[in-house]
Amino acid sequence: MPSLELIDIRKAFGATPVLDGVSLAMEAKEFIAFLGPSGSGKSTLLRIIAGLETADSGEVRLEGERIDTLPPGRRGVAMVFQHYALYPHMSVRENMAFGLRNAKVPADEIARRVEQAAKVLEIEHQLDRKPAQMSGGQRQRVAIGRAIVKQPKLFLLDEPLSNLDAALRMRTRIELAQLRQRVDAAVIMVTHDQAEAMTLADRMVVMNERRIQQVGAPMDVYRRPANAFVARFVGSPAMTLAPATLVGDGDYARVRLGDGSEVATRVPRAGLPEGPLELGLRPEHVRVGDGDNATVDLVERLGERTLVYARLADGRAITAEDNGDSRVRIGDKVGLVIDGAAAHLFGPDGAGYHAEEPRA
Amino acid sequence: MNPRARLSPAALVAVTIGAAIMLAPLLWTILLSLKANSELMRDTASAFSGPYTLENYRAILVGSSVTHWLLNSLIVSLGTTAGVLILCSLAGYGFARLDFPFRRSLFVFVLLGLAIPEQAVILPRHQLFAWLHLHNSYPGLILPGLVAPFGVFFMTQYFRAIPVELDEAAMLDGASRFTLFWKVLLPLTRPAQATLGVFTFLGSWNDYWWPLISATRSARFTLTVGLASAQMNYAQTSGLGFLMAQAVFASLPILIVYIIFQKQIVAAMAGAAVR
Amino acid sequence: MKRLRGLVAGLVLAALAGGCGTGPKKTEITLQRFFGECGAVYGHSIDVGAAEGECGIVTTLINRFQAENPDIQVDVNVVAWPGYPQLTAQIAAGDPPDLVTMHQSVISDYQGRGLLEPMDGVLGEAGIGPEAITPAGLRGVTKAGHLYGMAWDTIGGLFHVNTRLFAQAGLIKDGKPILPTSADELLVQARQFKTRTGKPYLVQSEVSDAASFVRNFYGYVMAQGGVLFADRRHSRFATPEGARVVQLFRTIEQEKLTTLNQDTPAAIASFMNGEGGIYPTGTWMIGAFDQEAKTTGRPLSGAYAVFPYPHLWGRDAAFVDGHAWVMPKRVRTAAERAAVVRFLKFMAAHNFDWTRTGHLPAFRAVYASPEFRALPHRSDIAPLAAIGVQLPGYVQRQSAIQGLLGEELTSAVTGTKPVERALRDGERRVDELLDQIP
Amino acid sequence: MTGGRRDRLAGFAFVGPFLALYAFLLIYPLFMGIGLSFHRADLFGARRFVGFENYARAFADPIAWQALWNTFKLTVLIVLPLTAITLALALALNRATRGAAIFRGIFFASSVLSVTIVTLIWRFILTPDAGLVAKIVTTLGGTPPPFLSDPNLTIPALAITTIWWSVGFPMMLFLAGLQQIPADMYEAAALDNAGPWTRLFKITLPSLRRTLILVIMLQTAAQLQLFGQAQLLTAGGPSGASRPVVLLIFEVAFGRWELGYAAALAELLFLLVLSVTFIQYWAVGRAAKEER
Repeated sequence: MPSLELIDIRKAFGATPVLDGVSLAMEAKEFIAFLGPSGSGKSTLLRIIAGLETADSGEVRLEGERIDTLPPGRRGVAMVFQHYALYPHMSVRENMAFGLRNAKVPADEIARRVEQAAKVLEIEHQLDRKPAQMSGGQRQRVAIGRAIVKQPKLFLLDEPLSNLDAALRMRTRIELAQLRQRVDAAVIMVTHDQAEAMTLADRMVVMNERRIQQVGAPMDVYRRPANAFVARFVGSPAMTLAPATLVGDGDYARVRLGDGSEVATRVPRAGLPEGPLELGLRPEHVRVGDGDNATVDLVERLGERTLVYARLADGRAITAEDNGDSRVRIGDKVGLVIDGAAAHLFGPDGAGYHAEEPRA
Repeated sequence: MNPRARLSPAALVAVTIGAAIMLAPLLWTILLSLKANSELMRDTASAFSGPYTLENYRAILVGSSVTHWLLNSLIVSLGTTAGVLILCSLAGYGFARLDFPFRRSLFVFVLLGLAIPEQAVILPRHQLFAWLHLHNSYPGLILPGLVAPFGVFFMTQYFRAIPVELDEAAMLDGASRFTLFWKVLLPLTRPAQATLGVFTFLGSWNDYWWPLISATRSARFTLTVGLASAQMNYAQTSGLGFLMAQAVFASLPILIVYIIFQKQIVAAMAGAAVR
Repeated sequence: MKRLRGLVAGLVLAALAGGCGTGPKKTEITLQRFFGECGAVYGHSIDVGAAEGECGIVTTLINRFQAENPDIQVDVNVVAWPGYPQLTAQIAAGDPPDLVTMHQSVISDYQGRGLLEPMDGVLGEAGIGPEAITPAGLRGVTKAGHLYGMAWDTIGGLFHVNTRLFAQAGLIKDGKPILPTSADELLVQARQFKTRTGKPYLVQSEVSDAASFVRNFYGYVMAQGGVLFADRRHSRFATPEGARVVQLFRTIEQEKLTTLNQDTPAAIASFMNGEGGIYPTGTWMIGAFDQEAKTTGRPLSGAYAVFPYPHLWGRDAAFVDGHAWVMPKRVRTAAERAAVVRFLKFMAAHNFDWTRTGHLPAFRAVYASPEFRALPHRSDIAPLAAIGVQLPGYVQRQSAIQGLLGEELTSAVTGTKPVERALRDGERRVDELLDQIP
Repeated sequence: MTGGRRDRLAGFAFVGPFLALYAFLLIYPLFMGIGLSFHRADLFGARRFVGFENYARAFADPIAWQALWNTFKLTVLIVLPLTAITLALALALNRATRGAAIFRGIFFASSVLSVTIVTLIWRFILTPDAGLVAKIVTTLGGTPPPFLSDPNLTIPALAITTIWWSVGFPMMLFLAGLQQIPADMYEAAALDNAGPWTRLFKITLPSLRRTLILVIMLQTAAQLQLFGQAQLLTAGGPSGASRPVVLLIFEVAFGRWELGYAAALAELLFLLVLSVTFIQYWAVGRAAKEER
């Protein structure tokens, strides 16, 4: 049985549409990340699932039952808020028990669930503290604990890591990954951080401009972005996109860039649309070599590899990768070597065309 | 102006003199209250030296209405405070969090009330309460104090400052509108309640104009009205020492409350100021 | 918050319990009076004979009535003198007391607006006929042919004299103080008094006490045959008669022949402490001053005498007024009415006790009684009843007029306004007020 | 927010009780009062429409003008010293020491007393025969000033009493304002070698400007409505020399029974207070804009 189903969800705030017919089906126990820039509608979608917003039209179903007509507390979902939204005047224990009390769960059952969740989250010694007496990370765990005790069918995580410092974020990411193994429920996480989404999610839902742009497993999305937006948004540093014109003929497309250089791709020529194209290159497919076709603007040394932000002769910015021990310096002239076999092409409408997968 | 620095000697002297001016009248009043009336009749300077007596205080307990007025004042002030806190919290929550037709216009309508002074309504209200037979009653004394547009404004602002995420968390926790208001948001407004409560209580405790014309029977006199009548009757009463003893007796409860809760009251006042 | 709620609930319950605590069969009547609050001294006393002063006597009288009539619950409402704004507020609120003390001069204000009950009936039931009441008292309470109050006394201004200081000033003849017979003489004697004793001739309460200036003004203008109110809408203060009176008091003030800046308590204390020769104030102080004079070791010991205002112009005349018990219009049950009747009967029967304050009785029988005649100084002040004059009955809002005119007279006497202008302003303000009466 | 229709009902349920009382006990009487002011009316129900007569009377009434002038004098004599004193107190007592806390407690204490008690206390400070001032002055060989009966002294007497009574709250407002000035501004000023006076005039006072306006306007609105002190301490005397407008309204209504005229006077005072309120909003708004 599918877990969550969204059927043609539409929503507008006044005259401003925010969701234009969003549909989605989740597998049981699936972890899905809604990824998108702010204003893409991902948070609104999450809030519609939670019942904090009402969709103008469409249906929300959870394990077959229609829930969009139910009040938030009866939908069988639990949410971890971006700023945790812990009740400041209640102790940790009361925070976790509050929802269960409202649901008239017997007191001993409440106690059992709270203790258990606290143990899992390693906050059993802080149960009688007030949120204000805890660190950010601890509060985050309380917020998660509050969701766990409800034993929901679906967890909703709203930017769960955005309020943590870098170190804590890494740790919590791991904990979230472990957590999802333990809970018997599906999870939706909203994030604008593609790395988080790629690390945690079974599938990513990339959203932009009120619509779902692409749904797929992280690496599928990374390798075969459905359009220019997804290509740019997923992956860090972002894919370089450069205007390109189709030249010559053959089974695979060959394009010329602004500086006159040509790239032979493995994108089948058949099916490519008329009109201007863009060539998409991930940094790992542009290597620094000898030559002088580009000027280096910035060098980012990451240790195991080096990112080189350079400029072609026509001024077009392009991101390339070099070895960790690269000696390239700002202002150097370098020769960039493009791996045309890994290049993507994007049509005038932004649609992506990808290199033929090598058949197994 | 380093808050941690000590006062300069000149400033210390000035502040000390100021404090003396604040305290001297109170001490003088206490001294007068401890003197026999006949002695004061001849010269009040006799208060500077003994013999002192508690006779005037004994007289209060025996045959003065002050205790009764004190009770009336307490009933009226506590009733007003409780009413204002309830009404303003409800309305503040409603305006801050709920969506209903004409919400904005109604809020502006309430804000207009901030500019209406008591003088503009007190005479017609006296007529209105006469028709309703509300004079000389506790409701008659409490009701006008419940109309506190400032309280609604203040509570609305305070509710607005609470993150909406908390409401949402509570809704997901299955809380009803009322549970959300009562168990989650209202406890968070305690500082605001304290501020508004202190203001309302003091305002009601010290109100004079309205009880003067509404509570015209001594059974319903509040302290202010009762002591005003005692003061104006002074020429014909049991004497200055007794009068002052009444004043001290009547001030004691609120002064004691003030001294005990000084920190909270000051914090509450400051709470209003920061807004 | 919880504790607060508990407290409020407790208090409300306590209040309700207190309100309902009285037995079910008692008839409740509310009396409203001025004369001061002295529960601390006389709160539970019913010994009328032992009480002193207006406040003490009226308190013990009411206590006694209460004790003798256990089936009646008397709620006493003590208001600050004169209590009219409060009474007005009560009537406007539709909740006036059953019985109220009122100056006879003020009765027409309320009677004219239909706010008082005619009392011929209740007085008849109490066995009090018009023939029992003194002419002055009858004049004071009769409006439009009906009795609108039970007259209780006649009050007026008196010269309370410190004879020891008078002797020091050389103003004693045949053991009696020499009082002036004209305005000029008054000034001469006052200057002499001041020179010899170093103290002011007069003790006056000038602060927050417009009434005393107005009493002096009314009395001496009427003594000269002046008309104060031409008709119900027009006052006449700015007359040569009026100016003469005010000028005299202005001169006294200017030459500091009087104590200055005293309110009533200060003036009383001043006179008792022997700081001035004459305290012109009402009948109500006789009891207290006499008591002081009888106590040894006091500045006033054995040195007190009292007289009606001296004749300064025209004929002998003194502005007099009186207190009365009136019944504001309201719904009363037969039992309440009966209780009122009993109260009035009791008060009438105890009119003598009341006259111990210094007031003249309102009942002829008391006048004639030997016990009244035996009271100190009563023969000295007896002429007051004969020479007493009152304002015409058509003058309404006398209480308010007294306030307005008093302000102007104070201005004139203290010199903030020329006499003429003050009187004209007073006339204008009073006429404006009279014009507003429906 | 969610819930649509349910919210609607809930909304009215929450704001309804207050709004009902508000409309019935404030707005309705407000219009009733305006209506009354156009009538010749007494307290006992007599009503006759007279148009603007009561207003015309008010403008021609020297007593009303006197009361207005008194009110103005009282307001100025109270608000200006009160503001200066409380500002100075706040500057002096804005310290974390225990002594400062005690002083703050002392200066605030009088605020909890009721007007009746304050006037009772001050009557026996100021009255020239029995008052504390009189006793001290007499001991020093002087003549006590007749605070409660000299037309030149009654208004100052009321002002002194009111200031003594009112120092607490404005002081608190200033203290709260001072707390909000960021400490780094002073640190920066110290690095710029600014002396204490420079810091006071260039940092503290400009930062307190909104509080200053707030205090002045709140106090002005309050003192324009001064009533109890004048009624109890001087009875408006001598001869109205210390009678403020509200006392006049009280006397006209309950002493002279001229309800219509009293209502007209009340409306005029209302307009005055209203204009002060609007000036306050305007001034605070402007100050806020300039701060930005």
